[in-house]
Amino acid sequence: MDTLTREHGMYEIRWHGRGGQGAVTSAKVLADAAFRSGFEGVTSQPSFGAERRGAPITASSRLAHESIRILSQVTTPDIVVVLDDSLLSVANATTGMRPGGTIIVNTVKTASELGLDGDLRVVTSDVTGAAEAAELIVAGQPMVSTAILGAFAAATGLITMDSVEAAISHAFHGPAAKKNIDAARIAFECTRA
Amino acid sequence: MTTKILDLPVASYVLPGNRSCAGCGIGIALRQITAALEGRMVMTVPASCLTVLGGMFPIASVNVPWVNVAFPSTAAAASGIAAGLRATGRAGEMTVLAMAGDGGTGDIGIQALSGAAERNEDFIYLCYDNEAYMNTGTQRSGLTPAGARTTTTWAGKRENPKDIPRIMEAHGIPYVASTSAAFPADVYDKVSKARGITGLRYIHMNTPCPSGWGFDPKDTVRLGKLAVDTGLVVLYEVEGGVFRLTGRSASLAKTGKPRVPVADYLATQTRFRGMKPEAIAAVQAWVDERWERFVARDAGVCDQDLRGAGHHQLR
Amino acid sequence: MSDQVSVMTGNEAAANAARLARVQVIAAYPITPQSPVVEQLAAWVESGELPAEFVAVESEHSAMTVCIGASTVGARTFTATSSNGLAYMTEQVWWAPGARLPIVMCVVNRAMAAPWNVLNDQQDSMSVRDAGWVQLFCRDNQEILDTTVQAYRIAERLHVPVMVCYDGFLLSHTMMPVAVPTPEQIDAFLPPFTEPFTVVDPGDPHNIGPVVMAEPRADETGATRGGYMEIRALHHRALLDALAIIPETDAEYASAVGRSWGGLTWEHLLDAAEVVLVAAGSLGTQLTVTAEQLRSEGIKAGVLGIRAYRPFPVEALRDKLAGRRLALVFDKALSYGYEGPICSDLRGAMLGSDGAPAVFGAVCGLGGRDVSPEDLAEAARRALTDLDAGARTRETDWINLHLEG
Amino acid sequence: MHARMSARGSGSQMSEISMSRPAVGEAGRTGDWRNNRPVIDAAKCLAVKQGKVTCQICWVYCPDGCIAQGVGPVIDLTYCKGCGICAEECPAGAIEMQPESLHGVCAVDETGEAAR
Repeated sequence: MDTLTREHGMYEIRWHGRGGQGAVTSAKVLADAAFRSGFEGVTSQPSFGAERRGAPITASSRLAHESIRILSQVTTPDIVVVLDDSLLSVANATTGMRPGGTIIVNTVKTASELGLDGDLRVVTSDVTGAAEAAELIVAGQPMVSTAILGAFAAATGLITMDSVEAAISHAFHGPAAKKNIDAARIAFECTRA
Repeated sequence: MTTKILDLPVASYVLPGNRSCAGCGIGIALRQITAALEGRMVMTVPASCLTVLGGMFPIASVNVPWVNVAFPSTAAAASGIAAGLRATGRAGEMTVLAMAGDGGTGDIGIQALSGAAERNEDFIYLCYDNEAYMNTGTQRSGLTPAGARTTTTWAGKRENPKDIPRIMEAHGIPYVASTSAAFPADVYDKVSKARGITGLRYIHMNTPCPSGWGFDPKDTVRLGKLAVDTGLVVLYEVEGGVFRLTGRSASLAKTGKPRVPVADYLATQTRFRGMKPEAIAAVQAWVDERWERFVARDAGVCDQDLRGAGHHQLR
Repeated sequence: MSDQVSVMTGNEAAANAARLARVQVIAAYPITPQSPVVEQLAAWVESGELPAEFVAVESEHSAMTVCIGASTVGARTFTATSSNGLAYMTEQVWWAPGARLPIVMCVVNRAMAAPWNVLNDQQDSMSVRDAGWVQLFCRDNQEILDTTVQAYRIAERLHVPVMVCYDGFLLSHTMMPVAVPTPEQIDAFLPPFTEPFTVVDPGDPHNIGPVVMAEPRADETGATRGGYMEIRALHHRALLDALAIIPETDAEYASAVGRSWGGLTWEHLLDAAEVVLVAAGSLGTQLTVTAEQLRSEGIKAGVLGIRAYRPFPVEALRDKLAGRRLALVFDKALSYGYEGPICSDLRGAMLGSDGAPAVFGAVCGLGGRDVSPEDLAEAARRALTDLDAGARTRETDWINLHLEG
Repeated sequence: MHARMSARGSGSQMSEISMSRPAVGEAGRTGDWRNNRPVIDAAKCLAVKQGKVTCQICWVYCPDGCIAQGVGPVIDLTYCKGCGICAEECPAGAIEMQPESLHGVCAVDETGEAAR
């Protein structure tokens, strides 16, 4: 992951999701998983304001080996995570990305089919399919918020699957935790760079 | 008679591309409310879901004059707007409409509302009751029904909701009505009638909320109708102290058709998930008792007592 | 026809000002010692002498809200309150200036509970000094009348509400001669309010006071409009503009009515004064007696009265205080855990200015504790003793405090 | 970027108060929020079958005012959030909610035409 290494050792991540899709949950569980993976400094924050179901939203995360003292929104991300590919056309997901940065997209398409330009490493994963396979369905919709962390682990190597599973177990209980972990494992396996 | 759908005005003051959640009941009703007033109105709105629907600066989503005000102050702001319009000779130009949610009406706003009602201020107050503080993330309000789980009643609310229309009726105001966003023509008719009355007119509107109640947005209208079919929500009006059931509630009472069991309604929403049979039975008993009282009033049984409460004829 | 002089209370003076300003909507809720203001206005409205809407609301929160609603549709509005009433309406005390509504409110200064105390100090209005109102303090009943009329002109020029503060009981319930201008004089000075920022018109709908994002945002034409911070910066600028508008308005009033109150500050025996006694409100009137007493003792004392507390007249104060040995500030309020608010503000204003005096603070009169010109003189002598002993700063002096029983 | 408050001049383009004018699309193209889109089957629509403006139940219940009355009604897919109330309430079952993915992600305008 050389391209992601920064002089000051901090990784900046921006999430693109829709209201109700769970991007804020993704960011929170990532922070926990990253902490469990050895990052001493982690932050995750929503973009503050009214969230409406279906409306595009963003969230920010930072990972580092020292305490993080920056609380502004991430505008020059090393990593962008897109919770469904329909957001690519509406959310300007690649804006501000650092050269050589990684964009992780939940999609059934291949990286080249997405048509993303620039000095980017495009990683795809059918996270929705993973959630469906794990029967992680809430109110008729496959939930991708935790499953995407499997893709994140596979794409970046910054967090371990053990830590993802521990963080999910901390955030969810009982059968819900198991389904979320299964989904994350399947997403990990079907991630393609 | 209820206005037929095809006879409702085509003119629309609620603009597409607004910020409300998909399937929000407020939008359905607001289209008819603004149409009934033909846009010749000024709305005043406290911090609430409706504020968000109304749009963020510098673009508005509703094509009528609109004044945002602090949470507890809706009825007082409407009083001030009405007084200001009278004082500047513009009272005839527009109807003043105060529109707030259940918390803004029955909890934090009840003092200002009661004061305005006692003074019989000249405006329409419409409460869109989505049964919790939805704009802040579904915390319980005084109008949240028993059994509903909210983010401040994790095990389900224990208390029945307070009956704001009855409280308003006790103020002796000229018009009190109960309606539902699932019945746009009923909303239109009641606002139209209220428009022609002077003094404080209060309309209470049940307003299904997909995200707060936990149902698929497609079911907003279906569940709003189902609530009326159970008797949990009752459509009626009290005009000059005279009570009558209206629309679907009137036909329900007239035909004597059995009401849908409350349990069938509760089962449609995740907020009621896990309710114990005893709790459901208690809600059913509460609904039955209320329904019998409404039917009796409709038949004129208790009318006499309540008619005496009106005191504005003294002014 | 010229002024008619009548003997009246400060509250009656305020009511007369509202009548002369032809207020259109009055909303009020009773609280001591403010109540007589609106009782008088209610009587005039009922008799038809004042053609206005009187809304007898159920709380101070609603009193300010009614003014907000009425002012939004362009009506000239008035309310008055005191103490806990002001605290209860605090949410709306912030709303009115944020919405840039030219409301005028008299605050009849009274101590804050707990414990209950209906008597005078200035803690109530000081506690909302940051809300974005112009705050003017009055030293006698004549100034109450004249300032309240001036307040409408200032408010409507700047689109900022004005709070006219005067001491409860000491002025509100004390009779003194007051010259009442004629309606013709005031009409010539104060034109009707015709240009609100707000537009309430079904033919040209606007949404007033919606949520404003943090960052600027494009409007429907694509033009960028400010975010919250830009709107607040312009509000602040209006308050700074008041530093010029307040004296200008006072001068216009002087030419129309024949009386001037000095604009931002006022002074007494300031020539060659080494010790300057500083206060807002009726305490300043008493300090003029104190200064004369001290002068008779050979102490070169003078008085600098604060008329405009917000905006704070930094330049005027620097100018008046340059080269003095000591500014002794008398506060009838306290920022608990620190010191009197005027004292803090004045010290900040003096910092780094040429010839700045030492600034000492004294607190007096809390909850109506009596304070005489001699008590104030004694405080000045103590301060001079400390200064002569080399002190440049000092703990706040509590006047007439009897902690030891 | 910073400005001195004491100097007037800059900022004259800025609004003194928060006050908006109405316009469509305050929240952007809210059609982007949609997972499923309503598609009217003209063969089933009562208005189309009768050849006149009748029924219009989908029109009255649309929370966003995205449906225009007509023979048959016309849905504005630029702003339709896809709640599905129209499909649920249509007495003829003439409206079907179809997954957006069938239509591709950027095809709002063309398929908006097709849905009519």
